[in-house]
Amino acid sequence: MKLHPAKLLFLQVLVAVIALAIWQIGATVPIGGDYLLPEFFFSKPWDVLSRVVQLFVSGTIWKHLWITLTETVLAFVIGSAGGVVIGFWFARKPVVAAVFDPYVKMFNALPRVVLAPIFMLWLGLGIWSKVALGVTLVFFIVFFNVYQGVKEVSPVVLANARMMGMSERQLFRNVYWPSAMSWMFSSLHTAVGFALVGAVVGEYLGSSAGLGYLIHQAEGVFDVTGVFAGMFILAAFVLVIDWFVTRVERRLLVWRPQAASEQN
Amino acid sequence: MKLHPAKLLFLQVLVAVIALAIWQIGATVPIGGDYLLPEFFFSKPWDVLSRVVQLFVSGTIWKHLWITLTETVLAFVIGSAGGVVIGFWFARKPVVAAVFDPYVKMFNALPRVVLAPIFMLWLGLGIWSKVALGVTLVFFIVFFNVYQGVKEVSPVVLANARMMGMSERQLFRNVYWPSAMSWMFSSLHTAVGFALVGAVVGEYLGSSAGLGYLIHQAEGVFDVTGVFAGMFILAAFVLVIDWFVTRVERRLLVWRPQAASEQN
Amino acid sequence: METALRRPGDAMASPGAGALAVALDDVSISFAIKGRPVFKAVAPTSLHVGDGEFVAIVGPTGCGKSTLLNATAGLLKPAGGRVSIFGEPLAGLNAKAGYLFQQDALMPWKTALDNVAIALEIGGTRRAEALAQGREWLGRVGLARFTDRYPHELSGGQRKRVALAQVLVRDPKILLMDEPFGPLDAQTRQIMGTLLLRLWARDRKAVMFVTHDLEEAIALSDRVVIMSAGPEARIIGDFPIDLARPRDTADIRLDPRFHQLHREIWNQLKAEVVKTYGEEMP
Amino acid sequence: METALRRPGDAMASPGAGALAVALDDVSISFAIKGRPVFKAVAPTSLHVGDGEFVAIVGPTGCGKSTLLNATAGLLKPAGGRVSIFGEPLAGLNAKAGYLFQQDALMPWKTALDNVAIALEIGGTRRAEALAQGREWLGRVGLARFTDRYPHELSGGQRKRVALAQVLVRDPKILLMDEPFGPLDAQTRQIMGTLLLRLWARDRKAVMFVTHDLEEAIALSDRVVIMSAGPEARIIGDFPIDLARPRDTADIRLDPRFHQLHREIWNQLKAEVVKTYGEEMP
Amino acid sequence: AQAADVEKPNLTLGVGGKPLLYYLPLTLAERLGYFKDEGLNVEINDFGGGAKSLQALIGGSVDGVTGAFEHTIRMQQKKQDIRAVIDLGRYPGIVLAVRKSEADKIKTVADLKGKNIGVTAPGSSTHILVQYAFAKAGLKPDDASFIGVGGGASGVAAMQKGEIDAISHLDPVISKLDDLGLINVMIDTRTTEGTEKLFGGMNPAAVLYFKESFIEANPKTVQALTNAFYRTLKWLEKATPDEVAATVPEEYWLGDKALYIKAFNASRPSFSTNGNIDEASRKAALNLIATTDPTIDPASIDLSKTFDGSFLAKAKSP
Ligand SMILES: Nc1ncnc2c1ncn2[C@@H]1O[C@H](COP(=O)(O)OP(=O)(O)OP(=O)(O)O)[C@@H](O)[C@H]1O
Ligand SMILES: Nc1ncnc2c1ncn2[C@@H]1O[C@H](COP(=O)(O)OP(=O)(O)OP(=O)(O)O)[C@@H](O)[C@H]1O
Ligand SMILES: [Mg+2]
Ligand SMILES: [Mg+2]
Repeated sequence: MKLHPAKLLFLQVLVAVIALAIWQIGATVPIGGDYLLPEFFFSKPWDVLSRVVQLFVSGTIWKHLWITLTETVLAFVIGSAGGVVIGFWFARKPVVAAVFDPYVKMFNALPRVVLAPIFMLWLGLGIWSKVALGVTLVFFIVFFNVYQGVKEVSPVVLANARMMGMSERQLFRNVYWPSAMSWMFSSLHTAVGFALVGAVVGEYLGSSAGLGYLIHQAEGVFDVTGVFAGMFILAAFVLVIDWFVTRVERRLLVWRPQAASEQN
Repeated sequence: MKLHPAKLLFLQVLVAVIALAIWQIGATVPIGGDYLLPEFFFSKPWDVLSRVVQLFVSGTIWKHLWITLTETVLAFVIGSAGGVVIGFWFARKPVVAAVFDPYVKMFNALPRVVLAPIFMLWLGLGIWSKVALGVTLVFFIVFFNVYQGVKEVSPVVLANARMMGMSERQLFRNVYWPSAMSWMFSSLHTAVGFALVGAVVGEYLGSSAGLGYLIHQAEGVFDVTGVFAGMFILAAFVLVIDWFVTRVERRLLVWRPQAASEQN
Repeated sequence: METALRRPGDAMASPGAGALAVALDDVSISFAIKGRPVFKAVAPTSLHVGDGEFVAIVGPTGCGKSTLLNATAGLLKPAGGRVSIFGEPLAGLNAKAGYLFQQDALMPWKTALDNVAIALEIGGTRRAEALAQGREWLGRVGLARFTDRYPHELSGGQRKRVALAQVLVRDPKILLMDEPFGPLDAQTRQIMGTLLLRLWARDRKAVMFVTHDLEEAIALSDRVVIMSAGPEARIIGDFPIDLARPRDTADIRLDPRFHQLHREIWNQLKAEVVKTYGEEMP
Repeated sequence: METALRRPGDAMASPGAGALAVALDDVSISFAIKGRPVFKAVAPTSLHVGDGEFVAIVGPTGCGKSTLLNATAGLLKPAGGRVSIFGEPLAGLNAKAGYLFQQDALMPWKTALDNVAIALEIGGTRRAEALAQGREWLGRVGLARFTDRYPHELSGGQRKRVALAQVLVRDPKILLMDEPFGPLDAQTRQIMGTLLLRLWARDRKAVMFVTHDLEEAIALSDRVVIMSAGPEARIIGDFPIDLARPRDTADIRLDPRFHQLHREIWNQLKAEVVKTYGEEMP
Repeated sequence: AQAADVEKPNLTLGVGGKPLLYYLPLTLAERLGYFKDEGLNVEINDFGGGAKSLQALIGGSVDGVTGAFEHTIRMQQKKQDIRAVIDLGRYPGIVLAVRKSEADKIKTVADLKGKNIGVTAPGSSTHILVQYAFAKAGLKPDDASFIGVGGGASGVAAMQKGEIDAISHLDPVISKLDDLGLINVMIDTRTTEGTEKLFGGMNPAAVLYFKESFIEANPKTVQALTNAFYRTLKWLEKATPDEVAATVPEEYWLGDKALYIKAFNASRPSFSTNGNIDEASRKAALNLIATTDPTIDPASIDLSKTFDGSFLAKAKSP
């Protein structure tokens, strides 16, 4: 059931084309007197595309893109590192985990939008307040998965490693870490998106540059085309980061048997 | 390493007391001429607590709480059901997964704040536009984990089940589903918080009731005490939902050997 | 050695002899290993198992016995050759076969009883009926008191017996068994062997039985097939067992013919195993 | 039967006999099973293994052999009784012991070589040295050509041999081995047995060796211990093996004393196994 | 005032930040019970900003909006027929202030060149006002860097941390900053003088607007709402600060009644007294956005379609 890469690409493009066609029709052909996707809210695909091209051609986008990239990568790296470390720590110290469990869950439930002023107060208007927002999203996703991943380590493999005399640290390196890896990467794929969301929402709530700023500005003057162009760039952008994550994953998980569902 | 429940509770309360003490000191004792947690941004714990009590005593909170609860539960249920179904579907249909993979990742990266007007357009101002926001958060978390969970099914157990002649449907019920369960619950714990975040952010961006509305109102008039009181109620609230999730989890995962890290 | 492969009385092993349950013709199996040349586990090999025939497969560890069963089950696509089941070329899984895996393959989230019952339920048996039969089978393998245990609460030998019940309860036409009695003590082995033979005698299934215990192979089977050490393992011996049926798996070991066969096969096998270690042993 | 437990020549089995590597005194083991009465797997039982003594443990499947090893390893807390290692009460894991598990316990993310080398590296051996020794050990167990395979790319018997190398390379004072040669063919079994005996003769480790092959038990050990069928399994037989050392694991089977011992132990074991199936077998 | 026979007694109004003084008449009308008196049952939906409330109107989730007058002009450009029926605020109520420590260096708008200026959001009215001032002072729109600081406490935080040199914002942020002694006011469009100085006339800010289609379908409802707001404006004209403070919910007091009254007093002149938007005011508004947004073509805007004074006229002479 493996697809030929060219065929795969073709199908992917086909999906995009169909989606764009629906969009175009919804925005321009009234159905029962009403537009399915009114232009005021959705713009038109062609306008959005030409705006994207224009943003790149005129070069204004680069500065914003660069800032958002920096924030996203920082949020992603700091958030996942934190999630991994604290996740492991909690998993290995059941007492710590039990005591802090309710607090972690409480923090996870705080709406980040409300926290923005506090981050600004502490971290200023620069990139760090946006990074902080991203971190609060990324951290919890990674944390919960790593925590669970460590608890799912095969008891027999663990017992064997412990009988070899591994110290806590060696167990971490040789057992917990590799075993929790597929959990970790699963959460990283979600986290990439959320890191970007955090950065953009942060910019949206207060900043002087970045994709979120661009989108917010466009929204303020009801420039939906601008909003969609910004979101489009954003989305394309996350694919690039995810591609890197996938590469690292492939590299680190060579030892896996081919996934059961891919066999045969 | 099991803690006595009473001792555990004591430690948990201790943590809360310490945190509150730091907060109180930070808000009232200047350090080097500056407050660490200026009252204007952080209020004071005692004020927040008495506001919470007041909100409950006066009874104004119930209506808001009820609306937010409804939104959260709906977002959680719909989002996780969608994540589970689509996650399984993608995991079992590698071609579908390969074709849609980039689009799923793109959607995951769209800032929900920007999507709010579109949801309002489609779903109106009622609870459904808030539910939709929550769903877009919950869905992706659950989706990625279920997708990965299915792929991690033990190849030998799967081969055995297939040799028994199980149909795709039977495989789902008897193999994929139970096997992906611990992945699913791990993601549900994260998702509970995000369902609430989605609901509250939706209310924050436009509504006439709900906890997010309360917080937004308070924020607009610099009523930090109100903001923190709202967040506090929110956080307490998520613990209740999580408690339900944990109960269901315990019930469904009786077959597990005691987690490796809890043994000995 | 050619004579061992084509004995006069060995009609069933030759192609076109009518009802062949399993026919592996020139099947070869390779594994792709990252950054290494392809590993040719099994060289082109033919093996025919007649309907109702009990074939035991022995060979040094790592030679390709499990691999051969996997190919017969349809879990592994051979690199070359044809696999036919009752005359039909095999496409996808082998629906006629029951497979007892070498590794633990029970569903950890089901109790012993549920693990056995599900094998019937997926065929459409009602639950109550499936449970009753499951309970009966667990009793037969000596686990009547362990029906509601989860696999991790059972000993290695107990898990294997649950798996045995799981395969036998379905009553498949072809039985693929990979060291089914490995983790059992000698006594239990014999009891299980007798159980298997009784079942087999009733409706004459085709059985491919992998074991390391040559005595067991001889005591149970119609034919013992010997594989050479891998890589590129082949079938290098094919001995019909002309002991009378029905057999008592314990008493048969006292039969002089048994000893003669044992010695004969053993000598060939030994030579083979030594090859594996030939250069490598200290 | 009491005489079987306390034979005159059995000095090492009695407490206070000096250097005892492992002393299990009145150890009992229970498992809590949800919604069921506690399952008493092992009734209060004593077993003493002298320093340098090779004890084989046999018993019907599911009687509690693995459980007993787990208790000795410190992986399982006994419900009652004391476990002492070289005179010290055991607290936590048994650092002096190497344990070959009945189940697959290799790290799936490490190659065969890394799985063996890591056992040395954690003790502080430099990587190059650990790899060299790992390679040597894999050669000894006949896997020189499989060093860079991941566990899922190995056959069942190959994985077991990697695990064997992993345990032996560390050279522990106490060896706990749970059916180490289970998935190996008879010939390889003997080769591995000889390898183990050679190693043991060199620096006289204490060995607790669980097996279902009574011949193997007699051929290798100083003492064969028999467990009764569970639940509440006990040690019901303790036979010193007075065969001369060094032994050739193949030739020794021709010794008449071997056969005498075999018959003696077998009779007791058989009675025991039948009990397990007593009421249950069809 | 008539009652009962309105077409749509249950209706929803949108607003972007109800507690803001900018929208005080809305809260007052609600609290004084004037909607009820008109036989209306009004649900007020609060949004994350003015733009979102307008989007809700276009999307059909709310029936009317109290928002900025400029929206009606912008929407005309976007082919959406939106009309104001009554003015609530005569002046924009926006204040441009500089940080005290910089006050001696920044004396005029021209001195803001190259500085960091906080605005509520990029593209918002606070941003546009500064750009207008820039245009008048001969600066280009990107001669300073504009930082969106949001509506709430973030503006205060940014000023406290010294991350912005000037701020263009609304009450209560301005009053709070003033209270903390952090700023010097440079342009104050809460007052008549300030507004006239900048625009040379009035410049309507908060208005009540509807979709033209809604006005057409529900004239009595619109009339009832206009009546209620007109009555509120009249009440507000005479009310003492204490009466106002007593009318709004206690939570709106910014945790400090004195500060609230101070803010109210500062904003007081900006509330409309007669609800009318005259020709000159509309021109001034168009001029403002046309100066700062090159995509707006002033020639194509029909200002008569931005304000429908007929309801106000009826409200004045019942
Ligand atoms: N997935 C795989 N990838 C690469 N090589 C494999 C794979 N599976 C098996 N092999 C190799 O193929 C050969 C045959 O393996 P197989 O499991 O069939 O042996 P076996 O005869 O069943 O041995 P045992 O008696 O030890 O179970 C072995 O050398 C093994 O290393
Ligand atoms: N975790 C557990 N929970 C409950 N019962 C258990 C558990 N582990 C083992 N048992 C029971 O304890 C008894 C002894 O098990 P053990 O694994 O020690 O048997 P064994 O002698 O090693 O058998 P085998 O030869 O089959 O490996 C068995 O009846 C088994 O069902
Ligand atoms: Mg095998
Ligand atoms: Mg065992």
